[in-house]
Amino acid sequence: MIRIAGLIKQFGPFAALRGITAEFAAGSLYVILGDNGAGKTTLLRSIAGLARPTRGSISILGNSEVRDACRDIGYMAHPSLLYDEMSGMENLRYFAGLYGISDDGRSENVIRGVDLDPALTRPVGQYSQGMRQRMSLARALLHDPKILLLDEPFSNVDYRSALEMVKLIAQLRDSDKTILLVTHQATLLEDVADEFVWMEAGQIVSRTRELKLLETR
Amino acid sequence: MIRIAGLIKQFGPFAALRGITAEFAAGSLYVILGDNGAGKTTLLRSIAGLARPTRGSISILGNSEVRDACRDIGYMAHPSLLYDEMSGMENLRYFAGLYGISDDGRSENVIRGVDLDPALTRPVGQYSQGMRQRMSLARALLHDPKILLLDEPFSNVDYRSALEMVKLIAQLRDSDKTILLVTHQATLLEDVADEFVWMEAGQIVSRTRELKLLETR
Amino acid sequence: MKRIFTVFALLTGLLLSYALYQALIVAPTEKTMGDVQRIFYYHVPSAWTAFLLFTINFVASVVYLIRRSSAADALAVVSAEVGVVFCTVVLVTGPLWARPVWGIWWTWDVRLTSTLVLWLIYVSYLMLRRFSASGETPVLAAALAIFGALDVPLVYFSIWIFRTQHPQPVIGGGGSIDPRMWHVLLINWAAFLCFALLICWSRYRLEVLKREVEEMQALEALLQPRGSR
Amino acid sequence: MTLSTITRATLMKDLRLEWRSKDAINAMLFFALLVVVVFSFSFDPNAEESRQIAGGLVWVAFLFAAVVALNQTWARELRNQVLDAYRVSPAPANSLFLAKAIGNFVFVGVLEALMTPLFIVFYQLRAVGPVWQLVPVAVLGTWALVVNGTFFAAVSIRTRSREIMLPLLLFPISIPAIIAMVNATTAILTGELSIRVWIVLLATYDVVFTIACLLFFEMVLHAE
Amino acid sequence: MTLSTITRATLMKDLRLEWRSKDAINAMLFFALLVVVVFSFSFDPNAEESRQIAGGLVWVAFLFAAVVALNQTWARELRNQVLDAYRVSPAPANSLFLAKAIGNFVFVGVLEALMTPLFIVFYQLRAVGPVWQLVPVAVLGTWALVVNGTFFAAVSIRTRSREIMLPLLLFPISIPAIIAMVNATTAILTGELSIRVWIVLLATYDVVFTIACLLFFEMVLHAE
Ligand code: HEM
Ligand SMILES: Nc1ncnc2c1ncn2[C@@H]1O[C@H](COP(=O)(O)OP(=O)(O)OP(=O)(O)O)[C@@H](O)[C@H]1O
Ligand SMILES: Nc1ncnc2c1ncn2[C@@H]1O[C@H](COP(=O)(O)OP(=O)(O)OP(=O)(O)O)[C@@H](O)[C@H]1O
Ligand SMILES: [Mg+2]
Ligand SMILES: [Mg+2]
Repeated sequence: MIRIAGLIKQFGPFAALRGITAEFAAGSLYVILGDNGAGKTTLLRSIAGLARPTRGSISILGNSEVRDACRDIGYMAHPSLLYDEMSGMENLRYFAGLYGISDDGRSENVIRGVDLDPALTRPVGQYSQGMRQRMSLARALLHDPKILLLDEPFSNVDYRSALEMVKLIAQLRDSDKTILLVTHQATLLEDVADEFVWMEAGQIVSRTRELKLLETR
Repeated sequence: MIRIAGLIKQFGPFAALRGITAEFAAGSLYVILGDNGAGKTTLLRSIAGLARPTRGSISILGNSEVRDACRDIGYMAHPSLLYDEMSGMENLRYFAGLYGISDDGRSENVIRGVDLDPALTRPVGQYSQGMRQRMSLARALLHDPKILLLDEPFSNVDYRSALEMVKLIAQLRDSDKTILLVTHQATLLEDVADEFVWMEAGQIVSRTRELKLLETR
Repeated sequence: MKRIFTVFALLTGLLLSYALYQALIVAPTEKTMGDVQRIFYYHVPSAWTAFLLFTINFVASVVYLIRRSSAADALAVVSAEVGVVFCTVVLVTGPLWARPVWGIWWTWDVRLTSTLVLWLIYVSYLMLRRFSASGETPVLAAALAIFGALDVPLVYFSIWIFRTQHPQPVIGGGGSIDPRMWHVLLINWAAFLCFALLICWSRYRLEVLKREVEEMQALEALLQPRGSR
Repeated sequence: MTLSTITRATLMKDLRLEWRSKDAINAMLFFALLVVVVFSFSFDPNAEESRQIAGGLVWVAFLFAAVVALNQTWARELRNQVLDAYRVSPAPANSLFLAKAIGNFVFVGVLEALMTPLFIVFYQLRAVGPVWQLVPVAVLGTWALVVNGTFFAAVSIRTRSREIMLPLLLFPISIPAIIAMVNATTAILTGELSIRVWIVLLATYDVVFTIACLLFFEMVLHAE
Repeated sequence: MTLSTITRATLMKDLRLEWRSKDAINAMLFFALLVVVVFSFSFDPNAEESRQIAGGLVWVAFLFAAVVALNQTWARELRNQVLDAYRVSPAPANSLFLAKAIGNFVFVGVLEALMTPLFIVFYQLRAVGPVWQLVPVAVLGTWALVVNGTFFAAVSIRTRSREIMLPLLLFPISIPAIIAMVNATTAILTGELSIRVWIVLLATYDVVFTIACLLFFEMVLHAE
């Protein structure tokens, strides 16, 4: 459950978000669409607490301070947020520690969940781009957060795996999570998304149940 | 015109490319498809001269030494290959210098060609991901090379701009360039591609004129 | 090949024992320094052998850069490694000798310092090989080897003018040397050369074998089917 | 999930990446040796004055090692923006800070331990005062260098306003610690004066700045 | 598209970016300031004595500051793998090398220009010999440091733990240059001996290694 009111984010003179008010309910998958530079990433970063709103408020699961809810947020970004020098498993083991998860079973399961091999000893820096992307999703899912913020999870992922990912995400949605997913490949999610949120120039311009590519604009 | 014979690329004990023999003709757009880790990027890097083949040979426009043909190669990679601290125009101006292009007009045109504004003073590090991706394409097109190696140009690019890019690429193909394009969004190119090249585990497994997603495997 | 190696190893062993006998028993005792002086028979041949090996390293590196032959690279590694070992022997026997004779372990004299610098250069060469993350370590290493070799004359020259500005403890007597000592020294040197050759030979074979095994593994990996990842 | 668990995990990760193979210690030993040799060409180590300046000499060498270490402290966390992963996690900021500071302390400490015997052998140093006192001086002095260094390295990467010349910020703050370290070391080597006052100064400095760093680091880390 | 055009363009770009971020100059300046202060506390700035060791002092400070700067030389090119963009272009490798070397020469030169007055004030230095001779010594000496430093920084980015690797490779090779710089400076300050031979040595060193770097840099850049 995320509640955003009058959110404005400025970088110097440039306003990346210009007044966003919205609610996102639990158990739903919201697909955020919009042109490059529309402010999608900035919106997710604000919700994750990585960007401080210039004005407006964000409340997450009832916490008006984002930091208080950080245990419930899983965030996947454009960059991998992984150490290039460590293997996938080593990375997850370290991040699990940050969330107080001490058993390796969980990490292994998450890695298998994104269709990678937990036994891979190669450092992440030598993974292919798509493998890295999946590892990054695994990191976001690691602590089983109630809120998932996924920034273009399918980019660079092969078609077959993307379909698998969609299935995984649909399952997560069904286990009562709030999922905000930014993507440019909306057709992949046509059948599973609960709502499509269109952004343009820092604002939410429409929210639709059905996907109407290009026609909406 | 690219001719590859028996190309093998190994990273230590791991074989990323295991015997690739192929020809790519001028005036054609080849779309390379395959799972994550299939070796697509490694193939492009070998052709660009960034990875040295363990065995096998590559000849480009008749040059058996890749370096001799570098003036004719435009390469777009997963990372942006741009300086984060400089604006798009400053970046292009610098890279134009490397190719002996001294007038700014060309850079401006290329930037406009990918639907960005050459007057943007923001450094590239502050661009949104998709804008960065487009800028990266602009860098590859800058010196009007005869051979284009594009590694997932559409990833993170919004749907509308991706369609624009496809148009641009089709035009380039028609002006007699050899284009190798790696992507996971093959449907975007269904109508313009000349050939789909399927890779699997370091090998080319099939080349088809029509796109048959999933069915081929 | 194997037989020649064994025979050569036996011969080297014999020569080394004979040289030891010569050095400890036959050679005359030095008047002022006494028995400590016998370190001389190990100190000096080691130094000469180390110099020789470093020269081989240089030549092999140049050949590698021209021909890109794996054999030249293997020879370069081997000669640098063994050379560093012999150079270390010089740097250990030197202070052992200096302590009783000069009363100090170390002084910043020309010969001492230049040997130390030589050692440093080739250790840095080995470090680079060890730490390299590049697929083309041999190229980087060969470049460093050539830089190092270019540096050696400059090092020697600079230290020579630098340290002889002030009076320094003088090494040995310079001048004349008892012909019997000279004889023993030459025998020892011959023994050391054989010994160095022996180590280099086996180390070289090991290096070549290692590369062959790696190549085999790579080939095997090529032939086996693999998944995408 | 306490502060110390995460500190340990982070520290372990850093050390593991740094030491991936035991070659690392060889590299450090070699580095120490190089520094000693380089100094020997700059000062005549046999001269009488060398004992006078040895205190300064040794600390310049250590300082150099520290700067090399501090420079790379945060580089790894910035690549792929891993720091963001840390920032969205519930892990306390201070455990990250402590891990980094302790990591640098270990790194510089190991180098000091390696360099000291080398200095002694190569420069024929012989302390006139009580040598064991060098240990507390080194420990307190190194911590002083490292704690502020780690903090300011973080400040300089987090804030966009690089215009403020960082050295001009960090420099005056470090001066008391450096005066104390150098004077204490010289006092021990020459055996002339008591080092009590310097130790007290160093300890105070350490306590004050450790507390200050821990208080403000969270702010620095979560600054945009 | 000649070597010099690209060198100039690359150099300009680097200087502009450095001016914006001030990363390298900050780190260098901080370190050099600390060194001056550390030494000023470690011996009596008695004119006679300090003149003897000042040559060594100054150069050690500059050497270490240069290493700090050199470590950053290639960092910018590695982010987003921009170096690959250079490698696929027809631009000659050597123009990149020269640009980097000249850039570092400028940084270290600026640092020297800033530090020298400080040294003079802190240590009440007054040269007995002809002061103008310091200029050729500084120019030749700095180039010696910087040309090999740039080259080995490019080598060391191909290794694990790259920060520590640079001094490991650079120091042994630089020893003749260091000796020459230190001795020439001391000779000028004390006015005792001619510096002719040291200048010749430095010039030889510069010529030999500049040629070697230019010969081999292409190979290093295009190594995978
Ligand atoms: C402390 C470290 C020492 C080192 C690193 C060292 C190094 C060397 C080297 C590299 C050589 C061969 C170079 C040449 O032949 O030109 C050599 C030769 C020699 N060393 Fe040492 N040395 C050390 C100590 C000593 C001491 C303490 C003595 C005796 C007092 C000594 C006596 C000699 C003699 C007599 C030779 C042969 C001289 C000649 O053939 O010209 N060395 N040493
Ligand atoms: N740190 C920053 N400083 C200045 N401007 C910024 C910064 N971050 C983002 N912007 C600007 O804010 C706008 C929105 O950026 P954002 O990354 O949110 O876009 P996006 O919708 O995620 O685009 P994309 O689909 O390309 O990822 C862009 O114009 C971008 O240039
Ligand atoms: N430098 C390297 N060292 C070791 N292995 C590597 C290296 N680069 C790539 N690989 C491996 O080679 C394989 C092929 O990688 P490549 O990047 O070519 O895949 P790709 O087809 O481009 O995949 P993606 O679609 O995910 O980008 C992967 O398994 C990867 O882990
Ligand atoms: Mg975005
Ligand atoms: Mg790829």
